[in-house]
Amino acid sequence: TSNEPSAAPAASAPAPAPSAGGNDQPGTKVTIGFSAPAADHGWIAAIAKNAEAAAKQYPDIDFKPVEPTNDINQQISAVESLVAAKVAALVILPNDGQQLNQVALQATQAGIPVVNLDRVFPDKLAYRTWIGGDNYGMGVAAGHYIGKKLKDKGVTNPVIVEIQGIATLPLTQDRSKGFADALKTYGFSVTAKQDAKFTVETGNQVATSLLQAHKKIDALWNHDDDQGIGVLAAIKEAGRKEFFMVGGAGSLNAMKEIQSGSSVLEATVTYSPTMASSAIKLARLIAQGKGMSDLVENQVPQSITLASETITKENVEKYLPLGFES
Amino acid sequence: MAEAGRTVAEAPATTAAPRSFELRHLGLFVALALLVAVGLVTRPAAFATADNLVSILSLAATIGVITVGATFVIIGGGIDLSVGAVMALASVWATTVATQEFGPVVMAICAILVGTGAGLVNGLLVAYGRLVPFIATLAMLVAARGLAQRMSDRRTQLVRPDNQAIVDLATTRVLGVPLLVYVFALVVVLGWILLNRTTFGRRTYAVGGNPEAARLAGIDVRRHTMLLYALSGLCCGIAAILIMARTTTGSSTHGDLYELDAIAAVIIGGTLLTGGRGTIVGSILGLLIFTIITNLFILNGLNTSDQLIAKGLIIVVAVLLQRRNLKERTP
Amino acid sequence: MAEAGRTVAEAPATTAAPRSFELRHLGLFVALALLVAVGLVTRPAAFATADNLVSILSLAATIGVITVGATFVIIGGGIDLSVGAVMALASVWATTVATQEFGPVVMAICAILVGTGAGLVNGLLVAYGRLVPFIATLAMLVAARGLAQRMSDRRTQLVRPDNQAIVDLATTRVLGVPLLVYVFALVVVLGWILLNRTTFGRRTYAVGGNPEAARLAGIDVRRHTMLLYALSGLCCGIAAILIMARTTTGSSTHGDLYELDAIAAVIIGGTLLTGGRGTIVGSILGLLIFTIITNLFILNGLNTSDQLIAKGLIIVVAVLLQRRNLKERTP
Amino acid sequence: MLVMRGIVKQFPGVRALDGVDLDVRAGEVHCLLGQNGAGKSTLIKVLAGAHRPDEGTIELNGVPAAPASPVDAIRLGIATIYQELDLVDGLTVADNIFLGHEHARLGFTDRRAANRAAGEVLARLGHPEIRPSTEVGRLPPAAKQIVSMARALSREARLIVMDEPSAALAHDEVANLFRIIRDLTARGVAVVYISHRMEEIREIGDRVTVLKDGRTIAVGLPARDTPTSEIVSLMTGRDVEYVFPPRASRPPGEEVLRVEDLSSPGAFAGVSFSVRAGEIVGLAGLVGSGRSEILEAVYGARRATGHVRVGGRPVRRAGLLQSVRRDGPLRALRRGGVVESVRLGMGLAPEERKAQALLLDQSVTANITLGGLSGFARLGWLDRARERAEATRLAEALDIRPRDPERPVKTLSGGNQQKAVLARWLLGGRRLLLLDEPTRGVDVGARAELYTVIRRLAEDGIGVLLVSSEVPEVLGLADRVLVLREGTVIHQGDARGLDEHRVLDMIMNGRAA
Ligand SMILES: Nc1ncnc2c1ncn2[C@@H]1O[C@H](COP(=O)(O)OP(=O)(O)OP(=O)(O)O)[C@@H](O)[C@H]1O
Ligand SMILES: Nc1ncnc2c1ncn2[C@@H]1O[C@H](COP(=O)(O)OP(=O)(O)OP(=O)(O)O)[C@@H](O)[C@H]1O
Ligand SMILES: O[C@@H]1[C@H](O)[C@H](O)CO[C@H]1O
Ligand SMILES: [Mg+2]
Ligand SMILES: [Mg+2]
Repeated sequence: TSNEPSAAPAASAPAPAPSAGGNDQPGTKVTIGFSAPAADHGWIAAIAKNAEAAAKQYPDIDFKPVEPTNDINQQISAVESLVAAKVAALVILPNDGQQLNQVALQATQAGIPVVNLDRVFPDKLAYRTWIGGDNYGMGVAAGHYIGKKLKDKGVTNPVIVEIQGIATLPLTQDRSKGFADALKTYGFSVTAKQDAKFTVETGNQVATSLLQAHKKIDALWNHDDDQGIGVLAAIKEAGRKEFFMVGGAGSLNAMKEIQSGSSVLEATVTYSPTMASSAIKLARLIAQGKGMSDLVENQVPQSITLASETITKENVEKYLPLGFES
Repeated sequence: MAEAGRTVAEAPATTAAPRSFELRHLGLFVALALLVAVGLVTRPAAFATADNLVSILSLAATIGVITVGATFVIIGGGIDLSVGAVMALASVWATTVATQEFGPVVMAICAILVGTGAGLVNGLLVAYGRLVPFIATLAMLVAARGLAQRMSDRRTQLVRPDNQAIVDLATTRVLGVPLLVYVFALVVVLGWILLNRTTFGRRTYAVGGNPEAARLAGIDVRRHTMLLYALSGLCCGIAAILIMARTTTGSSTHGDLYELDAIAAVIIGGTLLTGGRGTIVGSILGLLIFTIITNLFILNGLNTSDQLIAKGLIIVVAVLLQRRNLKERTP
Repeated sequence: MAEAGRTVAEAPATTAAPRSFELRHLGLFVALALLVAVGLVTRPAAFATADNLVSILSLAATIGVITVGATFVIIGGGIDLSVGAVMALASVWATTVATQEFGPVVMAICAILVGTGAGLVNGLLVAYGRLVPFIATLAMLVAARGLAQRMSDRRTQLVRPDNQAIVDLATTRVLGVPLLVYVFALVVVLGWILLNRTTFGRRTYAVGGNPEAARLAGIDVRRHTMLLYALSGLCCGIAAILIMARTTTGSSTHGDLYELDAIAAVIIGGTLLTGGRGTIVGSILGLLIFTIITNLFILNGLNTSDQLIAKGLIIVVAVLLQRRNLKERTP
Repeated sequence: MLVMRGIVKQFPGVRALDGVDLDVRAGEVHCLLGQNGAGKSTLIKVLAGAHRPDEGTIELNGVPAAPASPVDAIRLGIATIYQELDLVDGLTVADNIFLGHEHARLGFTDRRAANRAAGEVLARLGHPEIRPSTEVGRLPPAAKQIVSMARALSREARLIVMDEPSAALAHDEVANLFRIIRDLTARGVAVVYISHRMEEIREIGDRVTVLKDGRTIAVGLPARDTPTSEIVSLMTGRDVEYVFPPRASRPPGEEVLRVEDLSSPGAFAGVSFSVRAGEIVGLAGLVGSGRSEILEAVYGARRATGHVRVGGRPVRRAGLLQSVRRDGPLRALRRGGVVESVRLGMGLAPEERKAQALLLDQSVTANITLGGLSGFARLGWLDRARERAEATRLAEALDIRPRDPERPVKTLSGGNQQKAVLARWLLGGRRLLLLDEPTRGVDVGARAELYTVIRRLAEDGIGVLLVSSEVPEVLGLADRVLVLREGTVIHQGDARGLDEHRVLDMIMNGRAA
């Protein structure tokens, strides 16, 4: 929790902050292509919306989103079509960084700067700038919150349950690793983990059975606040209260739960979809050959990692405006 | 052509068992018993509790209701790929701000009407538009998901606290069992009666088994077909209420891949994809087998990859157990 | 005894469409033409370019190869739900560190062997184990995905730079067309020949149309059925090579839901789910319709929800165009 | 040449064959007789390798030969025409004829050669008009039967088994079939011939083996000299009066069906007639003369123009796009009108029992009651006890065997399945019955009973429209006869004024009486 929240871009339709150097002054007209996975849950939907809203604020951006899809093969074609249309810059949130690396590389080689959003391309030649959240850091934040709290309570051998997102995504694996590493510093480890699919329903299903498997739990980390709604419903349905829960991503809904203090959800660790707004802004700057006016450098940096912040009842007030709707 | 068998035919009836229905269920029961045994051995404390049983039934309830409808459609010679998407649409429609204004009863009615309406459209397309069921309901799948996303603006819509009565279906327990399990049971019983004790049920077998014969026997095959899809849609509407109760939300992501799960349960339960044969009991047993497999895996903390491999093997073994009784499929 | 009126087979002037195959394809062509017209009107500059055509074909190639195999299986009265998962497994197996050691040729052979092997297992389960195809291949779907996840440790495996030859299939162009499109074309042509010009093809129709008649005519129905699934697996293996080329990776997530897409293409192309009828050309046209719809959406930048709704409607309209020729559909 | 000894075949719950013996000599036509369900088809399926016997031995030319599969049997030179058509609808005539032994080189088919060869076989069968490239699914039943025969002939077989090949054929076709059989036997080929038509046995048969309840009870009887009554009593175990029941003494009642100027392009044109209560009207004609089509059009199952009135009131058709007229002429009788026809008291027993009538997986009871389900239901709720009782009554009346109304229909023999089709419309509540080849495949004994039943229905005031390819049956049963030729009625009159010879003359040569 090092960043001042006020410094972070606002969640929805953030007004361009009047910044030094007049970066927001209209420049040359640029076409920015955008490709992301299908908006089938809140976080990704927020990404798409934020990108569009950010683009709308600039009359010099011609925003060109392509059909979001969860099929790699189709996303490749979609990006190819943007390259063929000779856009000025590309913002890509790939379904899988490795699998889209090749097309991103082709785009870059065709002279189109690529802003890589969230899931990273393995090949640095494939993109100009990466902006995303800190998945490992997210796990670490959750691990520290849980570890510290249990340590303080003096619990030994705690039952710690983890509900992951889509198991095959590298980001899921990063989050779990961060979580385990942080817990280790307290001498704790994860008792059981299962993956859900980022949806309310799968969160609900997995949680229902996990609660059966473990009659007494000390703490639960759920990677994703979207699926968290289902997890919370399962917990309520089972009438379980003996443990506390930490969420992930930072949805509005989760923040409200934290604020009300009526459920087991005590905290969530952020992974903010505001990164999409920033990505569009970065793409614009790059396409127009500008730098980030707050920085000394003439060019936009090569990578920007958002910090994962921990939202609790104490600081939730400040974060509410940033929460995305599930 | 109703008699095109989709399996390699053996000599027409070399082993035709005259009472094959009971025998077939026996196979499913054996498979189920084996799974229970595995549960008892691996997780004696957690598996055999009343609580876990209830939890399995709650998990099965939503898709169970849909499976009842799917059984009718498939016995009637059709297929409904849209079930999950229609349920999602119904859940979204019932949880819009506008609908929620009117309270839980209207929400429930809304879900049911939307489900039945979508089913009716399927039915019209198949019966009167003469579309292949696979395609008509695939189109409905795609369109219903799109509409659900549009209506919800891709957000998960929470059931408002003042409409808590919906959620109570999942949380209120009578005799230790949540209301939604009773709803599930009721749908199964009503479905069973409809299929086995009424002219509608009998005609369903006829329409699926030999549509031309049914037509010449004076059955309005088109109307009946349409009604089958409407019935399936109705079940999706009911399922939407249950999923709203369980997840406290309406969402365009609900019911993803339910179509596969429901069809798989129906078919493992012994209903023929070609129509004309099948039972509700079989479908429910099939569904329980799937649900228990998943429950067992999670109780045992298996990771998903291993779960998938094991699931594949278990399905094969479970079906091999009833193989002998399936020999006399349509030649 | 050559009196007039002794003919049993002459239809004096029946209105029954005598050449329904061509007509059916005509419907697909019309649908395709309409889509192209929409493309030309909405995006005159981008749609009709050679580049865009190539892009459509590249997009269609992977699933196109799978569709060829699926056409055989479905005409033969079966169904293969495992295609996407088997392709994924083949891509993972071919990109393991161990396999990549041996270079691109071995990788390709590995993919093909894995695909064919999985298909063979499907075939054995269906033909000799007497499992319902839906269940057997569903089990394979689940198990193959699990195995692929396990082998890859759920990670995406990159094709090593020294095995670039695989990736060249997607990047090297001959006459402006990537090699993988040629592979696709070759598979289609070979599939067409196999289905229309060989005894294997004739027997596929017989096995699917009336397995009992095929058996009585002395065809080894089981063996043939097994071979059909192996053929489908082989196509998955080839598709795995193409997906590795396109994505430069092997991954357990490849080919998600390909089964639905492939079956939909086959059925929209006029093949009956009950078996015994169908054409490769129809399947490919069906697939192109789906692909062009997607391409149009990409070009026009429609938002997802509207796309889905539009897609549903387009499917219905496309099929209504060929409705008349599908009268003898699955009930 | 063929010796079968002690063949036993057990199905769950039924011992279909219980020690059957059969001797067939080269060059003879060996007739296999027996009641419906006696085991004839099962026996020939054992011979064809389609069933494996539980016990017994088979010798071919003195060599033990037990075909384990159809492939084996074909290899041994045994070709079979099955009772139930075994064609693939989606393939062409030529493909069907050569299925399993295609004209091919290295797996590549030679279509032209196949079509040529198919054309030759069909020509030999007297049917050059069946085009080898036609899809079999588009052919009428009679043509399918010819294709089935062509397939058997295309195999150079030493023994050809024919299971009721004439059931779908009319008089002239049968004569043609016999010509071919004589051709074959002259070349030393043995033929096993199954039929329920005694006059055919007399004409073509050399020796007769009689089966009863899965056992051989008479071997090698001379086909021409054994008195019919003896054969029949061997088969049935009793004496059957093979005569038609006397016609009703009462004059027919008011019109229950009136057809005016009914036409269906390509099938029939300008057909007008009426049927009165208590009257049986027979349609005579060749295969392809449009009789079935007329029945279907009257029933509302086929598009036609003209007027159809039932029970004095116009039939309302329930098609979706159909405007309903209270009275006056109906145009475009659409498919889908069947619901209304059935509601108004019509019933059609169609020609192809498997494709058009039976729910093979369902029980005998469910099959019988399908047409009148609402009669057993109140508010949709079925009275299953009453349903079963009624079905059992009918099964007994028609002697459907085995006597278990819960058996799936597909386990019944062909003739018994046919009886189940008829039983459906004998339930009651009918005003007009349309019977298309009602006795197809029904044995002599049951046939007599069936005639009595049909006659009794008429006496009860039901109108019957009967199609049969057996002219004697039409003449013996009907009160009035319509003779059809190429889709037009060329004669209409009292049955008593006609004899078989005159009718045949009319239908073959178009000479009106
Ligand atoms: N697949 C089967 N399963 C069970 N029983 C069968 C099966 N096939 C035939 N049967 C029974 O075997 C007996 C003999 O039947 P089969 O078909 O051989 O009679 P059939 O002499 O050919 O009679 P038909 O003259 O009516 O054709 C019958 O009782 C029949 O019900
Ligand atoms: N090659 C063909 N393709 C399509 N339809 C045909 C063909 N040959 C005949 N038909 C149709 O079938 C009809 C004749 O067949 P069908 O055997 O049903 O006549 P039928 O007079 O009812 O004889 P039966 O009473 O013996 O059945 C023709 O009138 C025609 O409509
Ligand atoms: O899709 C995922 C999840 O929504 C997660 O919560 C944040 O990272 C995204 O990539
Ligand atoms: Mg028989
Ligand atoms: Mg006829």
